Amino acid sequence: MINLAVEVAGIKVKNPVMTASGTFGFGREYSKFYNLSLLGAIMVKGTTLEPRLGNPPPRLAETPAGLLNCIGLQNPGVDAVIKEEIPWLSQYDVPIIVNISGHSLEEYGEIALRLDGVAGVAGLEINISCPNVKHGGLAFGTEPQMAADVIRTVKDKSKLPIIAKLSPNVTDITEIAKAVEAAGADAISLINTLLGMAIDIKTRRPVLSNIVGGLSGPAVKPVAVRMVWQVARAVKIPIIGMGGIVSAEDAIEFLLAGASAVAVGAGNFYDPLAPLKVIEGIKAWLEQEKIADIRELIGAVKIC
Amino acid sequence: MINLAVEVAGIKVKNPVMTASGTFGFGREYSKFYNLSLLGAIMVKGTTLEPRLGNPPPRLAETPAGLLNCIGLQNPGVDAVIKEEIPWLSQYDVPIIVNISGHSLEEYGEIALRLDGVAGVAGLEINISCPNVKHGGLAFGTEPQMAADVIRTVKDKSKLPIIAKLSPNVTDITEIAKAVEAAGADAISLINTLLGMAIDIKTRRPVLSNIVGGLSGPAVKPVAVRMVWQVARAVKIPIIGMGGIVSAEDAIEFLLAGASAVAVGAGNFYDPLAPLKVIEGIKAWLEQEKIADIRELIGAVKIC
Amino acid sequence: MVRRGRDLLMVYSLKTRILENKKILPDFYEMVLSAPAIAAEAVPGQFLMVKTSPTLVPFLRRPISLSRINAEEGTITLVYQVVGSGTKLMTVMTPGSEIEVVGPLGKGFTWSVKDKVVAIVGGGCGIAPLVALTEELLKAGKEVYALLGAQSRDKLLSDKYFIELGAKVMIATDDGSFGRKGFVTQLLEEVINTTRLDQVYCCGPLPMTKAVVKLTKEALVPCQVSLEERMGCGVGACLGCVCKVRSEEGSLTYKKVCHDGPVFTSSEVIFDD
Amino acid sequence: MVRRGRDLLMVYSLKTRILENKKILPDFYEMVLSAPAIAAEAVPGQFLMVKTSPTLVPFLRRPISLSRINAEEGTITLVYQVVGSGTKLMTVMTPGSEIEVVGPLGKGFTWSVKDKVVAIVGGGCGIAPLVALTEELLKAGKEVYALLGAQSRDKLLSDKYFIELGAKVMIATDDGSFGRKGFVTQLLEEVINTTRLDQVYCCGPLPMTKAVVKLTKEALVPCQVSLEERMGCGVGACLGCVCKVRSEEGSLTYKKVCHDGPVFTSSEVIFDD
Ligand SMILES: Cc1cc2nc3c(=O)[nH]c(=O)nc-3n(C[C@H](O)[C@H](O)[C@H](O)COP(=O)(O)OP(=O)(O)OC[C@H]3O[C@@H](n4cnc5c(N)ncnc54)[C@H](O)[C@@H]3O)c2cc1C
Ligand SMILES: Cc1cc2nc3c(=O)[nH]c(=O)nc-3n(C[C@H](O)[C@H](O)[C@H](O)COP(=O)(O)OP(=O)(O)OC[C@H]3O[C@@H](n4cnc5c(N)ncnc54)[C@H](O)[C@@H]3O)c2cc1C
Ligand SMILES: Cc1cc2nc3c(=O)[nH]c(=O)nc-3n(C[C@H](O)[C@H](O)[C@H](O)COP(=O)(O)O)c2cc1C
Ligand SMILES: Cc1cc2nc3c(=O)[nH]c(=O)nc-3n(C[C@H](O)[C@H](O)[C@H](O)COP(=O)(O)O)c2cc1C
Ligand code: FES
Ligand code: FES
Repeated sequence: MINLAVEVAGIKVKNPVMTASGTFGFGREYSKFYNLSLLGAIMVKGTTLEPRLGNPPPRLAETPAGLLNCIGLQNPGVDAVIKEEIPWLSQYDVPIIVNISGHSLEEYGEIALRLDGVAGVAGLEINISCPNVKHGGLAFGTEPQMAADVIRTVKDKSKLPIIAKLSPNVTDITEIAKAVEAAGADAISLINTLLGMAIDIKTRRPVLSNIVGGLSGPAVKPVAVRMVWQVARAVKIPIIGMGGIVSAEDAIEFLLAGASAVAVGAGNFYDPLAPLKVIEGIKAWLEQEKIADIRELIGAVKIC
Repeated sequence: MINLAVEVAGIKVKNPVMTASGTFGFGREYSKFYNLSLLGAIMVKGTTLEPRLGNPPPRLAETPAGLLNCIGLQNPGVDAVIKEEIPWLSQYDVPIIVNISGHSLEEYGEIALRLDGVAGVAGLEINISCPNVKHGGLAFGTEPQMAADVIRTVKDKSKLPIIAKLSPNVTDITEIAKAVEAAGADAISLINTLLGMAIDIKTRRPVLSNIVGGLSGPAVKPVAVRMVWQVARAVKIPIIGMGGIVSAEDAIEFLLAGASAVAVGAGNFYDPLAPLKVIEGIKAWLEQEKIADIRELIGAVKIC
Repeated sequence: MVRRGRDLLMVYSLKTRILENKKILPDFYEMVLSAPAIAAEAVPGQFLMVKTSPTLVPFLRRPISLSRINAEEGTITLVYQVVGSGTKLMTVMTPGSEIEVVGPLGKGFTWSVKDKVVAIVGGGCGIAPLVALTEELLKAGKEVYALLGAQSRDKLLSDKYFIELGAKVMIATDDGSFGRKGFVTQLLEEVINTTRLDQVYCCGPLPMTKAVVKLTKEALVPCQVSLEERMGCGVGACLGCVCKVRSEEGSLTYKKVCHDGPVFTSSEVIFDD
Repeated sequence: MVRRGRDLLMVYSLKTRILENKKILPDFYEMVLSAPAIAAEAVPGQFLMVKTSPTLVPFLRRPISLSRINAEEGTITLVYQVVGSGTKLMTVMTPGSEIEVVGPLGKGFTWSVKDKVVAIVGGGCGIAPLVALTEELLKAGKEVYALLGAQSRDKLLSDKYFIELGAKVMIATDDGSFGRKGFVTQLLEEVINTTRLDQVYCCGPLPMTKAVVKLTKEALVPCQVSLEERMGCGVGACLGCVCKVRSEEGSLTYKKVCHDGPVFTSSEVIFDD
């Protein structure tokens, strides 16, 4: 019997394959394709204190092997998430990780407080990196001190495992990683999207309503793998790796680089069954390689 | 008659399409495909004071819509470049821009000095961003003060137009851009490669000998366009835009974002005739759009 | 095989066999797929997310409407216009090979037993989903005006088929190369002026849709419009494809074209100008 | 048309017509291209950079050797093993369609009038370029030992064709399913022990190449090896494909497999262990 189970930030998952925040809604849509209990964990859409409308369309632009988005954190607000989404999703046997964003430390704290003790919530992923919302994203995640403040604030308000989700748009990712570790983060998610832009040459306008947006998908995978590798050597807390995963091979690359678990984001759009295929592909690969425990792969890249 | 000519850093080019450093050698190889005089300018391989062997193979890894490289600045050294490469390349009617890299300020200064006044050299592109060489790259380009120091040093030693080539691996590209502008740079090239990594899951080793390498190609285009746009609004000096250009449409996107000229890098590998196709495609597009002067496009993205 | 979950499943992610893929007009192709499960459940106005390449480029699937749905034979027909890289790649796919699709997706057109006389208004590739709709409307015994528009004759879809079906076909082309010279909305205006319509169904370019919504609003005829927006997931998860609507309480909000649409009641949609 | 420059041009970037593309062994395909310009100039050991997709993925072209060069008919033949995404995409290309190639590239095999008896040693897909070489060697009147190796019988390339050509064919398979059980290097050892070879040509997996270089060095037989390295440009511009060599002055340096090779004199190459 091959062991696929891992533990991240104290959250036990039956396999290391999660779905990335913002790409999987609150699970309802993909429940029409497969049994969500098959997943390692679900990271739900970025949740804020108040309901948010997000940015006007167009919110998406396709790019080579990737896409730009400027959804702008459209969500029904934390109370509606607690009342309507978590209970529904709790019918599945799968840890729910709520991704949260705030305009201020107080907001982060308040959301964390409201989610603390909510049945079904296994952990909080703290988005300090969303590049879309002027006062809630970029600033927090690009400065170690600010990043640490956010983590300390939510740690204060919640007994849930706290996962800091880092922005890749920084000079030195290890600096931010060390800061959030010191501030008490139980795990680190990376990467969020790279800041990008596309221009429609016919209209001469930016394709996205917000001018710039977040780049994700296979295009960014090499940057994500590099950051996971760098951070894995800089901190002791576990890492959830993401950025361009569409196949089991991609996922294994992240595990070898040092991730304890992975998340499929834009890969869900490429193939709605991608997370399942990743899980099954990892299993098949472990069998083929005669590896009994997936944990043997974590950080097992050979550097000589 | 449509005007394709632009001026960048005082260098007059017959069209805005250059070839990016490190992807075009010293021109010899591609001279077997077409007349190099058709190009706007040629940025030759990164040149250092002493000859360099570069990193051991494997030096390349293909990634989705891109590639990683860790060539490590293999080059014959500035003296050989002056003696053997520049004279050969000077037979063509095309401005030669020499891309230079150093381990220290002194080295940058010394290379600039040796190239000053060399017949055929139209300008220097200062690589403060190459992520491959431990003591010559990353540090200079990721800190505004250091970046400015390099530019000031080469400005001191050379009367040639100085183009600062920036690294995209920074939190705020405009900060670096403003610093090199203040230090006297005549133009800015961006972007150099994004730091990335790939792991071969079969061998469990990094694909590249140097573990990490520089990501380029279409995958990075959205990041490059975004940075060109940001920098164009932050500085007054012209910008040479690059990162993933393979088609005329790509090039026009960079021009609209604010670049005065563009360079084709990895696109040369995708199609050895890519630079010519970009030039011809731009011309055809201008005709179709009834635009008489390419300079109308520079920075013409409409933001409302 | 991927194990299916506990919910009632109505969306499929499948490899389907291509039965036909042929050029029907200079810029348009028709692709017939063997997809019994989808054909059994789909309704007119719904669409598929189509994987156009075996590689990672294009990364996103393309939304293409179901132009015909043949539940008996287990086939569906897509009619697509070649506009960019994705649709171009579709043109070289050969009968016998497979194509990956997700669907049926979205909310389709609806009709009520009370409706007697209806009009469909289609422009460009927007005519495609109206074919399946017209088949159903005629089966349901409605009198159907089919008002079809295109830039020119060689871009006009399915006009003969609408006639065969028994719809009252009226045609307008921008350049006058076929039918009336002008816009399809002028045809609608005439029909509205002469006939009592119970429902109008509209699918086409945004300016056309806006004009149709304005006309039907003035004439107090209920109207359903099919909208387009750039899509990421196509299933309602990414919030990429929203359009502005008036919520029940009257406030402005966003709905997902892929999930709450693509067909909307014209009265709920808010168009920017 | 792109205007050509002043230099003597010997490298082409072309769209070529595919005449044939068929499976010849479970993992191997043979593709025949109409490419008169390339066929006219190419020599055995040279290769093409092949664009395997109409999209941006795979981004890099794939280096594939010229397996046969038919200057009279203006055709070239590629024999490729399906190992990854690029070669997989090549398998679905249909005769009649076009494929973009750059070539002929690199430095091929050489022979001298003085050579009488030579051996080619090929393993796996490394046998491919040795076909064209053997044709030329036989035309030039050499006695050719063709020592061919593969993992198993169903992975052995072109053995019959070498016999037809009139080479002295000897075969080894790792599993003994055909010819001698063992490595092709054992065959070479035997030939070296019984025959005076003037030149050995080697193309195959690295361990094989190393063993052949060792054997020929000990036996003082000149040897040419064709090397593989990951390629970016394929033309010598990117410095991506270097291999370690001893320079004339004896110091260690890098040469470009695509430009200074892929064929090297065995004595100049330095293998890491
Ligand atoms: C619900 C729905 C149903 C549709 N049904 C049909 C149909 O039956 N027949 C048909 O010919 N076309 C239909 N379209 C439009 C079709 O999806 C686009 O023409 C197609 O995506 C273009 O892809 P491309 O790669 O050829 O073009 P590109 O321009 O290369 O596409 C680039 C990106 O823009 C998006 N895009 C481009 N045009 C549109 C558009 N009009 N709407 C939404 N996204 C777009 C693409 O999906 C892609 O992400 C429909 C669109 C929607 C939203
Ligand atoms: C000079 C030369 C001549 C060759 N001639 C032939 C031939 O005639 N027949 C044949 O079957 N194969 C030949 N090869 C090997 C062939 O290039 C690779 O098998 C092919 O590139 C694999 O591409 P892929 O997309 O299928 O595999 P992938 O594994 O998906 O390729 C990923 C990347 O690795 C590179 N790569 C993978 N394997 C090799 C390899 N062995 N050598 C160099 N780069 C590699 C690819 O080019 C690509 O950049 C030759 C290689 C070289 C360098
Ligand atoms: C449409 C879309 C919406 C996203 N929304 C969020 C979000 O609300 N919160 C967040 O932390 N990350 C969000 N992300 C980032 C993803 O969770 C993930 O970090 C990123 O996309 C990289 O992974 P991928 O390449 O697999 O998509 C979003 C990404 C996409 C594509
Ligand atoms: C193989 C390779 C070698 C490169 N060498 C250099 C170099 O020597 N100096 C430099 O400034 N940039 C170098 N670059 C970066 C390119 O000049 C360019 O900035 C970058 O690749 C982005 O453009 P692209 O996506 O069009 O390739 C190199 C890039 C590649 C792919
Ligand atoms: S396309 Fe993702 S929500 Fe509609
Ligand atoms: S592949 Fe570029 S130098 Fe050889």
